[in-house]
Amino acid sequence: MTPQAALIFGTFAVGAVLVLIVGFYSLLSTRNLIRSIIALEVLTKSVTLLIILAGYTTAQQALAQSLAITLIVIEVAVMVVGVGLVLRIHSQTGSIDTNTVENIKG
Amino acid sequence: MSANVLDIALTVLLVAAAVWTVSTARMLRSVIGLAATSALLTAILFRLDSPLAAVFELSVCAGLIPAILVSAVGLTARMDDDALARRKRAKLKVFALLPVILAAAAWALVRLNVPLDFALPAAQGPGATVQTTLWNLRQADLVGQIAVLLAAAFGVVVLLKGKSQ
Amino acid sequence: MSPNLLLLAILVPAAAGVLALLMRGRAGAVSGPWALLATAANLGLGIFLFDKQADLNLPWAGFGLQFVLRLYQFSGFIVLATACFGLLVALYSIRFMAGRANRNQFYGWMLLSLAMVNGAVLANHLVVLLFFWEGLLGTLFAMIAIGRPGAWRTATKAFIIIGISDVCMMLGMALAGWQAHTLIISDIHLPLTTSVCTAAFVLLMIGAISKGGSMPFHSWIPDAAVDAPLPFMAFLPASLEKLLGIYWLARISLDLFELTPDAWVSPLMMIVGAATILLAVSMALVQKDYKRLLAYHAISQVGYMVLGIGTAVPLGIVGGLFHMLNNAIYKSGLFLTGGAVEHATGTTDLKQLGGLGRRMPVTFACFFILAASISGVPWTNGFFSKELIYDGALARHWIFYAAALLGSVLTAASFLKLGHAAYLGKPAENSDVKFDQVREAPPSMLLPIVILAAACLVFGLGNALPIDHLIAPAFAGTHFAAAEHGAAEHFAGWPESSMLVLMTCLALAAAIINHLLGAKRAGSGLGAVDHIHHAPGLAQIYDAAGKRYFDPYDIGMALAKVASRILWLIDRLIDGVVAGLTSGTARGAGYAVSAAHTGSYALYVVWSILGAAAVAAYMLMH
Amino acid sequence: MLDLFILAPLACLILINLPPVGSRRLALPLAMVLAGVQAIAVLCLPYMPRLDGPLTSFFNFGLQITPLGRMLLLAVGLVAFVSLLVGQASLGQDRRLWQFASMMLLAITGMNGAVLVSDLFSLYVFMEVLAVCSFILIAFNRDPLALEGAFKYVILSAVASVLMLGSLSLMLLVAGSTGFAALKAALAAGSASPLLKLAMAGFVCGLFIKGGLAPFHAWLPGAYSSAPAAVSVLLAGVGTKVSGLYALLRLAMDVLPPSAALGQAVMVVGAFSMVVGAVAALVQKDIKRLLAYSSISQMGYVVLAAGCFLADAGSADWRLVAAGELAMAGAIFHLFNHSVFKSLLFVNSAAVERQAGTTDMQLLGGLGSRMPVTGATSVIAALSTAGVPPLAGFWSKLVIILALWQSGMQAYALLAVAVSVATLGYLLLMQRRVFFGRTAPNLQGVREGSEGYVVAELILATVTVLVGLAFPLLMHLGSFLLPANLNL
Repeated sequence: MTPQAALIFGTFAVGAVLVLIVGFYSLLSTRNLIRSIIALEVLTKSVTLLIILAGYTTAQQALAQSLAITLIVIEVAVMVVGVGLVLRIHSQTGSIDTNTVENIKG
Repeated sequence: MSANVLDIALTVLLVAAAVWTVSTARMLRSVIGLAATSALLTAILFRLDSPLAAVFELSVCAGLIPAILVSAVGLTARMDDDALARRKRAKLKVFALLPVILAAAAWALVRLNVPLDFALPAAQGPGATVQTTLWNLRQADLVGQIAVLLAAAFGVVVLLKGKSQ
Repeated sequence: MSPNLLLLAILVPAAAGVLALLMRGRAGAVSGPWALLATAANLGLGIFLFDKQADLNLPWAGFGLQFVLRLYQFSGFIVLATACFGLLVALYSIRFMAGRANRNQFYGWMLLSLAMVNGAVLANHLVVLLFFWEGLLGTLFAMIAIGRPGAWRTATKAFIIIGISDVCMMLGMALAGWQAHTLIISDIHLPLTTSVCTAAFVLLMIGAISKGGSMPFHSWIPDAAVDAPLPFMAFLPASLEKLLGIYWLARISLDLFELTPDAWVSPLMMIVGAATILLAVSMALVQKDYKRLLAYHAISQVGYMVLGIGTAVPLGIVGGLFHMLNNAIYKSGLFLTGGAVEHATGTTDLKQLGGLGRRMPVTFACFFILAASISGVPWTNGFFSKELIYDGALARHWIFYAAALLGSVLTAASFLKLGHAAYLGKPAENSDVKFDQVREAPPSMLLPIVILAAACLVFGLGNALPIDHLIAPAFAGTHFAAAEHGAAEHFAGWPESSMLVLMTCLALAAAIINHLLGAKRAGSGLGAVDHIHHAPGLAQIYDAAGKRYFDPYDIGMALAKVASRILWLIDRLIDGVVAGLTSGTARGAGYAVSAAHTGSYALYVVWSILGAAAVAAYMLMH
Repeated sequence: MLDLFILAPLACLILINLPPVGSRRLALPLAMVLAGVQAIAVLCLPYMPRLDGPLTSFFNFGLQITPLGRMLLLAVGLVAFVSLLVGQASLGQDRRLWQFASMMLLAITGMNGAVLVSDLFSLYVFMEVLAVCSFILIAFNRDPLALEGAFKYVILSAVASVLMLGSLSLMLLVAGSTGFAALKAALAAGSASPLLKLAMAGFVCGLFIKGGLAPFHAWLPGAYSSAPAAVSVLLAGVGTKVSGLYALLRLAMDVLPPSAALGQAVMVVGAFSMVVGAVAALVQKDIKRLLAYSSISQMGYVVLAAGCFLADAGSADWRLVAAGELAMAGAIFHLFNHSVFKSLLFVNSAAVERQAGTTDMQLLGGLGSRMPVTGATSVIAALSTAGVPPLAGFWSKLVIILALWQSGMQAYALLAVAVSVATLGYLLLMQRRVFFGRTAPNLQGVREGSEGYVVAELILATVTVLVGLAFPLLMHLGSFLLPANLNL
């Protein structure tokens, strides 16, 4: 790896890791179910960046981009189902507080 | 060097947008923050010579997903603010820890002398474009995409259509 | 003879058993005769295989496992013996089980047990042995579970207790196989000098004696006696499992390991044996139920066998093996008399019985012979085997002899009590039993009892027959036979030491006197001692005695009762600690783990991240 | 040919949704036929002279079939069939059945795809297809607990995806490709690099979450116990096995370099799951939840064996290598056995739930006489789970324990034996509470479940008994059961 490439890689890798931390923090601390879905989105951003970065660094943008596109499609599907679940939970309990999903225990 | 300043600026903005997304009290702002994060990611993807992924990210993640989320927030509107918002306010401070984490990690990497350099694999030929790659090499992924989208469509029908029991 | 015929000994009863299991509903009526037919075929096979030699070796299941069977004198003998008992019990059960809803299951499991026992006896590979051994555990479980409605609990108890000892056995096999570099049983010859070998021996011994029903792995037997169908007791704990357990004990002592008097496991076995004799018999003494009393004797008698083999001298070992055979005969016979009584009166509670001797003369006569045999009355088979064991024990230390002799006294006393209470005297008052309607058991039930009682006399009077033809060949070829005692005739015939015979007679006399005295004090005491009774000063005392304040028998009984009670408590304590401690800890941990699942997904994410971090850190550090 | 495993369910899905042909009534039978045909087709696969057909020239999925894959495809066909049977018996109206059949077809697509692909990213894609279907299926009845269970699965599954994709990008950096073959070479060459170690650890941990291994497991009991009966059967039988365990075994054999450290880490997780699952199962009051924890415990065995394989594979001593391969064979076999007997137990619980109206063991009792087939098959399944001879579960556990012992990991072997005893304990406890003892007065009128349940139970019980009895035979047909590179 050339120093220039290493610098670019390092910068964005650090960014991706920070976004990852932010996403996990939000996932763990939020009390709003929709926000937990948003946290998952943030986590996915980080991962997308990492994959594209890997492709860029190894000069394989074609491969990395096709992976990223598939990843985005899956992300949408998961998010739609997640939001669907949250809406259903809301229509049944009238709440989207995380304590509405703490009934299965033991 | 100016290129690197741009890189760093984009990175910082990306992180800042993510922080704002997760720390703002209002759900609508949070969704907008997510869209902004996506837009910044798009810019970074362009910077990393990945225009197709960038366009995709922009249209789907900065367009479609926030639209869905906004409608979801709208449907659950009464829930978002007051009570939950008050709990959130203090949390912005936590993100001051991010630079500390960064510094600690850098120190650890240097201190432990972790070798980060590695041999890169040979690049593919210049002929490989996203379209050919996706169509010729990653057909299985395409089928998977179709299946997952179908599943999501059915999921909406199963989960949301009709009244709850 | 083709070695493949050995497979028949397993496949015939197994197939017959599976068929019997399928005879549900009305077809169940056929299951009895079917079982009789199958056990008869099995006996035919047993006779055919007896005194032959064969080795069967089939590839099995890959990775070097082989299905190896070996027929030689000893295993042939055990197969023959179990086949005999199988036939007798099947014959007996036809009447006893008639009309019961799950009789086809009883026969099915019984035949499967026979198949398992044949397999285990013939197995010449540790894994094959384990396979059949565990299979027997399954059929045992099933046979108890089809008993009374609450039998499930007992079945589970038996399953757990035996399961634990089987785990020990599994470990023992692993150790032995590791030390010997082979799992072929006939190729294993280990000296008992290293600690690993000794540990392997002890573990295997635990498996063997627990199959035999020795203490401390016995506590399911008395419960099973009450809960399970009665022929089961005659069949599994009294005969099949004893034969198998002691067979295996003999195999590990004689073949797999070279048990010598120097090895410390020898006194260990003798202590286990002596303790089993004494503890079990003193519990038997206070039982008020025909079947429970017999069940405790079933435990106590194992003590003699373990003691005999544990002596590690030829006399004792031959005695132990002979006693194994004898015990199977008289103990299953005794259980069958219990079944006959239950069949006739509907109960086995001694408080409700009495005076059955006149109504059931044949049963009583057989009981008399069988009880004499278990008590070691001269000229019965039990006498000869016990004398051999005494002789062996005395060769090691007099204390073991004393314990065994004391055990005999108590055995005799308890059988006098049992016989007296059930067959003699007057019918009990306030009994639910309609004594005028009590009839002798039907011929198909009597026949097995008579055969077994006759066998007691035949094997006693002609003890050379079993010793020379059944026991001694098994003994040949081991390190003992090579050493000093080549000739088997040495063991047969009247005991050499008249001192031992004298002591035995004295012991029996003591039991009889004790009984007579006790019965007298307990009974009316009318007539004979009136003048003393009414003597001044003594009257009050006798009055008190009349109220049984200091009746020696009752005091003795009370003391024995207390002792038994304490022993029983200790017994239960062990039970509780073994069962309670482990299950308690597991439960506690279970509740803790369960409580940790609070339902908060954030917590679950944290667990996952921490887990991933731990794995990653471990990877990075190595 | 192999493409059909992915394309046929999709084609069926389109067929049952076409307006003219799409009679909704035919949806479920069609899906059942498809699952049945799959099970039979897999059995025929080894005897096919060539696997490429006209479709292969048109499509280019890069599919590969391994013996492990065959095993899983068979399990998928079998369990999906049974799950559809149970679904038909429990879901009622046509519309629901049609939706259920559609989701099942998509789930089958996802599972078959995940089993057949030979590319790490495609594996992820199909796992995600299955996961999305699972979310929806769990919440299929839209009752609150099911929604909760599904939502937690969404979150934990997303965390797993992040771990896996993050690791994948690191691997991509080094290998330049996501194909198994290229990855294997690159990982072997750079196995000392901390980045790659991190990548391997991350990916494996993602699979642990998907497969429900302790301490990554906590979503699983909720998902299994709150899902509709038919879905529990599918999820417990093959769902999480394909997405987590299959991937782990496949990677261990075809991608990951032999590594003592990774092997040890995997074994610790496996042993931990074994113990935690068994211990937690001891105190459960709900049948389905007990079975879920039992699943965690049983998967611990598989992972333990896989770890043993990884740890031994790099050894210079050929005996250790052979022991590791034996462990892998045991893991594969146990995975299959577990699919069969655990789905059987879930079918039993479904029948009990349907007939008695509850799965709470405190309210049940004495159902054995009322529901003889359910009771009897449940005993068979429980004994097989606990590893009682001669049922299927005994053999697979025996192989695993033997392999551990031969690898010199006696402590793990003993632990496995001990957990086996605990397994027997809690399953017998369950049997006693549900099927034995006195029938509660309110359960007097309970009858055996409808044909759907009975047929499903009999099929699975027959398989578990036959596999147990014919085990020696199966071992000799090694080419079907075991990977060719494992020579025993």
